[in-house]
Amino acid sequence: MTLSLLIGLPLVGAILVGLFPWEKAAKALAFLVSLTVFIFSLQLYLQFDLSNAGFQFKELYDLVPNLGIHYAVGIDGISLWLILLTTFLVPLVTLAGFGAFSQRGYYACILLLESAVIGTLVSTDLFLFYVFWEMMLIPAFFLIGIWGGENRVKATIKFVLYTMLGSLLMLVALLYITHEVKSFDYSKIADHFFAEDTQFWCFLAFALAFLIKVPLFPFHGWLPEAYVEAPAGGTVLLSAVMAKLGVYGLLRFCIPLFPDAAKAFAPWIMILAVVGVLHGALMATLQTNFKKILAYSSLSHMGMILLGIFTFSLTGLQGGVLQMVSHGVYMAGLFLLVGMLYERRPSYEMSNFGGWAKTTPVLATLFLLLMAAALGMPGLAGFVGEILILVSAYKANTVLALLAISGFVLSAWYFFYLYGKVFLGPTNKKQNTVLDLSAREIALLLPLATAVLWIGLSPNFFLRPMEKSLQANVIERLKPAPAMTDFAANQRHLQEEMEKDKKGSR
Amino acid sequence: MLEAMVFYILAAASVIFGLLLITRVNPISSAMTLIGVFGALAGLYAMLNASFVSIIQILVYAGGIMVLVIFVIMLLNLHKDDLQPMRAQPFWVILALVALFGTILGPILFCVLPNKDWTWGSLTPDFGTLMMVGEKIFSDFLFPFEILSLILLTAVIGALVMAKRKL
Amino acid sequence: MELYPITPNHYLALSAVLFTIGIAGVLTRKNVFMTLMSLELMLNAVNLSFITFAKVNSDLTGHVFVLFVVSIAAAEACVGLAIVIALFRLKETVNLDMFKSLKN
Amino acid sequence: MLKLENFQDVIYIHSDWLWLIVALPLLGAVINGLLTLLAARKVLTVKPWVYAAVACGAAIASFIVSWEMFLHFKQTPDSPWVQELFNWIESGSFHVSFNLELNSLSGVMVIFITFLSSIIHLYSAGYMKGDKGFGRYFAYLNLFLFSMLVLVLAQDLLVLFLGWEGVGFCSYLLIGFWFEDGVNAEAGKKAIILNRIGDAGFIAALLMVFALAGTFNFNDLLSHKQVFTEATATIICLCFLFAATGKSAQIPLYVWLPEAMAGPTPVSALIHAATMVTAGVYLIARLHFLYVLAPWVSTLIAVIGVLTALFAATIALVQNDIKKVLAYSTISQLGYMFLGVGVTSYEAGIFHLITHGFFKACLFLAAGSVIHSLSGEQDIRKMGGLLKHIPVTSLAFLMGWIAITGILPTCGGFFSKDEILWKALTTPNSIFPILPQILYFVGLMTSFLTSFYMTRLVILVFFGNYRGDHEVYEHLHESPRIMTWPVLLLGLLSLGIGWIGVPVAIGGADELGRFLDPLFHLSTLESDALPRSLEPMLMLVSFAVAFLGVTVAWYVYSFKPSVSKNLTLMFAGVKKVLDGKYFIDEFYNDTVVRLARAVARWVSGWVIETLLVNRLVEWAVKGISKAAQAAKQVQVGFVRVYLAYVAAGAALLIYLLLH
Repeated sequence: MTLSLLIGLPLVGAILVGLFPWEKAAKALAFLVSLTVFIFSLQLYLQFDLSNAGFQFKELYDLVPNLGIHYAVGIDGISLWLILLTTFLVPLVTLAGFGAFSQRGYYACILLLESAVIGTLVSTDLFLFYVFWEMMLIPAFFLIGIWGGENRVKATIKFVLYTMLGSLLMLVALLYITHEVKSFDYSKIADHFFAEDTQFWCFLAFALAFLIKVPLFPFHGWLPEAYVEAPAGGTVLLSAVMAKLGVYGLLRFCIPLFPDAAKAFAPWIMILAVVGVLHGALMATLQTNFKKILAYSSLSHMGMILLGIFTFSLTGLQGGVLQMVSHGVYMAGLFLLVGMLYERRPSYEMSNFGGWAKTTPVLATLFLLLMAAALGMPGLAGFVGEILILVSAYKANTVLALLAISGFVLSAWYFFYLYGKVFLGPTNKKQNTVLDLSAREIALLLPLATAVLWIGLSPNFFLRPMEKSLQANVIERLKPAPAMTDFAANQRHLQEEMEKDKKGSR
Repeated sequence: MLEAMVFYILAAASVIFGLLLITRVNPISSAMTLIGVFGALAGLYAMLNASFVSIIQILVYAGGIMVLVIFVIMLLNLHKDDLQPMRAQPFWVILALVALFGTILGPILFCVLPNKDWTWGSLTPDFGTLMMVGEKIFSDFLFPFEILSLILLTAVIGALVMAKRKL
Repeated sequence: MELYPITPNHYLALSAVLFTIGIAGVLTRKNVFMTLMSLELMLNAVNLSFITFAKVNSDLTGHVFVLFVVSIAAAEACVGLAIVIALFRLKETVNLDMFKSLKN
Repeated sequence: MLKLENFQDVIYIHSDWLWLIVALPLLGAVINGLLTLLAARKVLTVKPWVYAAVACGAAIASFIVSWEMFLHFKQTPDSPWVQELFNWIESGSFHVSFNLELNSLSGVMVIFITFLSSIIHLYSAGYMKGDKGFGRYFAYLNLFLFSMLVLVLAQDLLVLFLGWEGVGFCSYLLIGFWFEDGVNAEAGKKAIILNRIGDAGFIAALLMVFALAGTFNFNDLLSHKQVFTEATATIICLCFLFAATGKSAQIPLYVWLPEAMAGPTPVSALIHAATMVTAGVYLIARLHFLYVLAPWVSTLIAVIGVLTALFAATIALVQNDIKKVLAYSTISQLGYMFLGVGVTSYEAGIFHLITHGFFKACLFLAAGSVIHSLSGEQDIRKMGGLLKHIPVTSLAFLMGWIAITGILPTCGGFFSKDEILWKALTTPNSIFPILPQILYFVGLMTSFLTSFYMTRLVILVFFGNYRGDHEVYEHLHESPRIMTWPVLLLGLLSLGIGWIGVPVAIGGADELGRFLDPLFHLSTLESDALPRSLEPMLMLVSFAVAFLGVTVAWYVYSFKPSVSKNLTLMFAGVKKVLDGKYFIDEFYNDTVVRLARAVARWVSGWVIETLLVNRLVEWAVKGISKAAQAAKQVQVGFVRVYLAYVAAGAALLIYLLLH
């Protein structure tokens, strides 16, 4: 029931908040709901069986029996941390506020998004997965489109078009493979062996949907505008949570379902990932808008994650997933801080800032800490994942790994440039009225700061639960199946078919 | 033999009435021909052991729906001058018939049907009676049947809303 | 196709002919009423094949379906005529060519 | 020649308290950081002395702990102390534990670092008095110390990297400490970015090391070193060298160090003497077993070292900012250390690192005291005759001067510099047989220049007449005791520090050398080119050179100021080049930076982002909307036509079904 609760609670919460008569208390209600969800989700970790590589907390109900659609949920070590990341971030986002008007709608959207994200992460039925995947788009659409900045409409349209393009192709492929397997059940599909052609095309269709969401270079056309125009809370959810779902999709579906195609595409994706790392970093150095710098740095870091994932080694995969979590944490922190800066001075242009470390020391210190994590400072969150990724990438492809290192240098360039422009240098007079972080803002940033240190110093805590699942659900599936097993699988399949026929005739 | 004669008479009637239907200037006369079609079809239904449906055909179609249509036509009270511009243009009608014959009817008549050798199934004597149809409806199709009532209700409300000048 | 005896094909052919006439009516007439009535004709043509196949398959589902179609036709006529009334009120005509708000 | 094969396993002694050395400064940093933030929020008011007490207490406590441990450790110098703190990263075959190791090298370094840091902490309490960022300053300082200690005590390359990056980050914070001046912030940024460029080399080397050896642990690497061939070792060592040139301010990445003077003077002392810049030398010494496999790289280190030494010394000749002179002298002295480790004489390199640490700290702190006395004046042209006004500071500075020039044999850096030069001359080079002589000669030249510019500095600052503003003159005062006493102590120590490594050749014990020898002797090349008895002779030579330098400078600047003017006029072109610091900054700006910017702007920003990513999509969108416009013509608006389409579709379906 835990997983259903995790999906249902925010959903019910979203409805309640949306209909809540008292506009001003909507935020408090949303915060309470998301906090409850977080506390519930801790149960996932506490009861998580480390020795079990498969799905846990399973639930299975029929939805449309004729078509083989089930309500089937379950989590493994891969989704565990992403769920916890989501439930951890949403209360902070709600507490941070940023919904200037129509509070109810804003918070309802956030809760709805949370519900959809969790649903996407726990679905083990492809149909259910697709439903949640698309459901995610709706609140995101409203978050950017209603509470966004000046160019929000253009940004929203771009975002939705890009995403829809990918997910429609995915739908086609999804229907194709479920038609072939005659089931929407994940494990059945995963056990099925697809022909080479099928793998090729379906991998492409699935991967496109996921890579657009990540986004991987060159599918990032929507990213700068969407990230900049979205309200701070929306940007946090976009970058810290939704981007991760793209990678999750690759890990959960693209690679295990189409292992041969994945192996064939891996070098190309790795090349694109490294190009993304460099391109994102270089673009970030060009910006004058600091939210855009963070947006492009996000592109760069996501490239790094994909680089790790597509090495298909345990180290790289673990590094990739860990980096997802840490990227989620520090990017969330940075975007929240950017939102707080924006509340103090409504601008993202660096030229409008300067010397803020003097007037807002706490804000500056926290920014510095999270920035250091983003830079890959050892001992903080970003480093561990990065080094794991690089080490395995080096084994997979030396040149790409060495190129990816230059992202490391460039990140120093743009981040210190940003910090210098915004927080250092002379102050101007207007600034005396600017207040430092309030107790509420500190309270919501402290968990993030703690998490950044925690991941950096004790990554094993995070690496251990995912190890078995990555090994069993990704790496094992990539190994070429011996001919006998194929034959046996086919035999079993035939037998099942026959049995079904018998039942039908009765 | 008798069956064949009846079939051809009814078939000819329905086709002729149908052609008349689409060529009349005045909608009232069209409506009358349509009722004729319905009647012929009801006869055909009866020949096909669909006694209940054939009665319904007369009752609902000819008796209900067509009366409604005629009412509305009369309600609008269209003048002859209004109707003239809307009369059937023989050229277009013939063109449409020829085109449709070439594209849809022809293939069906000369390609599809000759290749099929459907035969009549063996029927129980009470096939198509009110009793049998009722049993079918209220066992296998109970839920769709109930939904149907909802659709009708919706249609009624919709019609009201649209036709009424001010609500 | 022999004239005698009457096979299901005869009924189906008749159904096709009636259907074609219905389409021709809908396509060529500008009068809304004519269009509506032609539609009814098409529905009836389909009904005929349903009934035919019911007899071929000895299955009453076809009959049930026809009943449903009749009900839907009733609803359709009801709403359709209401729309005609509304449109007539708006445009003072029942000429379909005058109703082209669908374009732009 | 190499004795690597004789390597035998070392016995490790488990220690439970090594963490204290590292933890104390960290604790200090955390406490001070929190106090500062709380005070900034006006939650509580903190008296400045509290910050100072916490920070100095942490540093001194760390020193005492490490001293205590060192004394114990010294009894069995062959068996390093190890503490396994926790498993840091564990993923597949990737396994890194956070271990600390106290061996003879790290032991010496820890003592040296904690001691100097403690003194600098104390001094800072006086120097920074009244500064608004007092607490923040001490928090950074302690963090700096912590990072450096982690770097030194790490048993693992990755943990070392933690310290390595931490040091860089803290240097950013401290150099840009007075961030309200944009120049300082820029200097900090420059430092960290150049360091980061070097760090890229570090990471690359890490990857290669792991790919080859599967471990980052120094001891495992040492025992698995057969996996490194000469080629791989060369590449890895090159990468590490690149990183080291970043941290230790060598060619080509040295340009950040002079600008790092933007920070408070004690910070400069800390960066230049105890932490940060020594990291590069330490890294090479720590990885001696790799470098000995790569003779090409060792040679390159020696060449880089000696070139940097000469290069920086020449720039120092014409600098007019007291701190800049010292900064370039640091670069130059670091060049010596590189020369030492480059000729595989790691003890000599470390020896010079220590002596240099003492006298450079002394010089910087004394310079800070001078600046403090002169209300912030740093230009030596506006000083002069300060000896009588601030005698204690002057005395300390003069002691540092003696130590750096080596003018007084047996004092300060005399032995260490000499050791390096001796090793440079006598270690044969298999690649360029003539190189040792060149290295020695250039080293001597640098020694001459060092004496010259340091003497110039001393004369211009402390002798002659005061040339500065009248207003400053009136406020001229000796610094408070908390500043002068540490400086004086450092001065005395820097004179005597050389005695820890008196060469055997002149009857000394060479304690440091013997202490470090077990660690390095397998990696050190035999220097059998010249008999050991020649060493005293060469000492005399280098003394003579240093003496010559001092005398010439004294003559030029004290007795015949006209000579210096004439010299300036004669070599106007040369001076211009030197004033412009060989225009290396400009060169970098015009090439590397511009190139990077151009690539970012044109390749990334325009070709890829605008054309490929955005334009392409926009064109696609335009194409689609054009197509949609065309398709719109089909929508005539007449219901009947739509129905005809339906009929056509039905016809099509029938045909499809028929086939």
